[in-house]
Amino acid sequence: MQKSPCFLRSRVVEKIMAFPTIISITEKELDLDALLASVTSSSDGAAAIFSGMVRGVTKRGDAHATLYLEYEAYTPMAEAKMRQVADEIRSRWPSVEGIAIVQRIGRLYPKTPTVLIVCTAAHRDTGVFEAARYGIDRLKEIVPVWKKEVSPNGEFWVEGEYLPKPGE
Amino acid sequence: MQKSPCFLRSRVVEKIMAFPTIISITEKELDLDALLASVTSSSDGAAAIFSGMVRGVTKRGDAHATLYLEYEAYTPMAEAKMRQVADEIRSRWPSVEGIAIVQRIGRLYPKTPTVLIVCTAAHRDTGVFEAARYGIDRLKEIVPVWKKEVSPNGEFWVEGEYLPKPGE
Amino acid sequence: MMIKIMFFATLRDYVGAKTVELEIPKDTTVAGLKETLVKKYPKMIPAQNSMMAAINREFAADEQVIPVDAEIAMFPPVSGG
Amino acid sequence: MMIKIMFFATLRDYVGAKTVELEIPKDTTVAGLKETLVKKYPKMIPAQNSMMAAINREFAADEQVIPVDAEIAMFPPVSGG
Repeated sequence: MQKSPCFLRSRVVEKIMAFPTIISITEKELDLDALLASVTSSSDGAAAIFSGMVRGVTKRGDAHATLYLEYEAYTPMAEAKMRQVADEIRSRWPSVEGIAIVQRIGRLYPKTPTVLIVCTAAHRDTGVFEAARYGIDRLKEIVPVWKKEVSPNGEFWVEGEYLPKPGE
Repeated sequence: MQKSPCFLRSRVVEKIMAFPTIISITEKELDLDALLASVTSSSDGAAAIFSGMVRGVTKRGDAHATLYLEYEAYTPMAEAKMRQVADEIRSRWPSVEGIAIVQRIGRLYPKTPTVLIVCTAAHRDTGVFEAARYGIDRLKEIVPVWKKEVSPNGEFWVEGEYLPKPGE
Repeated sequence: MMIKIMFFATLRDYVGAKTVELEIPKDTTVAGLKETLVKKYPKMIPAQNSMMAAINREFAADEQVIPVDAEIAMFPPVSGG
Repeated sequence: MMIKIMFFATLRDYVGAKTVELEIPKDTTVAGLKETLVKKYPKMIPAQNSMMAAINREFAADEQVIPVDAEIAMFPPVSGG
């Protein structure tokens, strides 16, 4: 089959337009500098990033101390749902270019980063902060990851509150 | 002079309450992981971070390509104003704990991070995203740093628009 | 038909196993499976109103019929981040 | 009195020097200094409405009198980030 030059050109454009998406569940230490670099394109001038850390001392609500958290994931579904979160971000904020969503699992001690959401865009005023905020909120709703809290007084599973709708 | 135990106790509390503030103008490569670690306290569970990068390709407004940016700073005043931005953040968002504001200067090529704003807090819903956004907006208003853009068509100084009020 | 169910977090603790193989009638719904499980593992009772099922990595409705050769997982509301 | 002025960005290019030492009358204001500079360095004319002065690392008003031994800097609107 012969392809017209015009068809070829449009395929090239498509390739240029495909901004990077990095999704990962990992037991390794998170490397924010490398992650940001890997989702940055030449057209990006701004990145909004969220990092969650293990809180060793909690004051709000049921005040308590935490020795460590033990994270586990239903990995294949978690990665599929993280990809869905990235798609939802892009449909709500078309200005967002690169996206990284990485959840660390295993035993994690206070002050350790546990999750990273990175959204890049050409400019900072096009929703990139809201996009990163949406990313972490949504991860905490639909991505199947759980944490067990181990405190000086014993251990218990933390349970979320959100009940996703079928197919959500 | 003898100090009462109560007085001593209140000094200890003060020391515990002093969350880290890191302010820096540097020519060195930015290390976001180290920076985040250095402003994270045991009571922190969330960090909102802004990173600015050199945009190699600009589409908005006067579309153009950039070979590199040359940053310069009036360093002692810039560091004083960055400290002021940190103070303004804390007075507006008392929930913010650690703050880092770092501006890299010198010759910086596309995709390179140029500025980092990090705000940590116990929880993500207490204004930490807004605080980081305020930090970068305010830095671009009152911190004496300038960039010269070097493009294939020549070079020119980028000029801001904000005129700070006396004493601001 | 035979199904294999993966359990996570509290549910794994209640069941005492990461995976369980089970014979269920054809056309069993998610709700039916939950009932069967709670009968078989009474420790699951406190979780019976909040436990969720995923079929082939999608959240499943209670009325959904469990298809043949499905990947089935059951877990409490997520708490990652 | 003698003052030393630091210039940054475009202003440094217009003046052709990073710092300039200048004799000014006592009680000269920031506005007066700007006028003197523009006369001395006509290349500064395009910047005369936007140029800013900092005295002892604080943004200074046009009517502010320049104190003795002050650290003085002049620059265009900032563009960092």
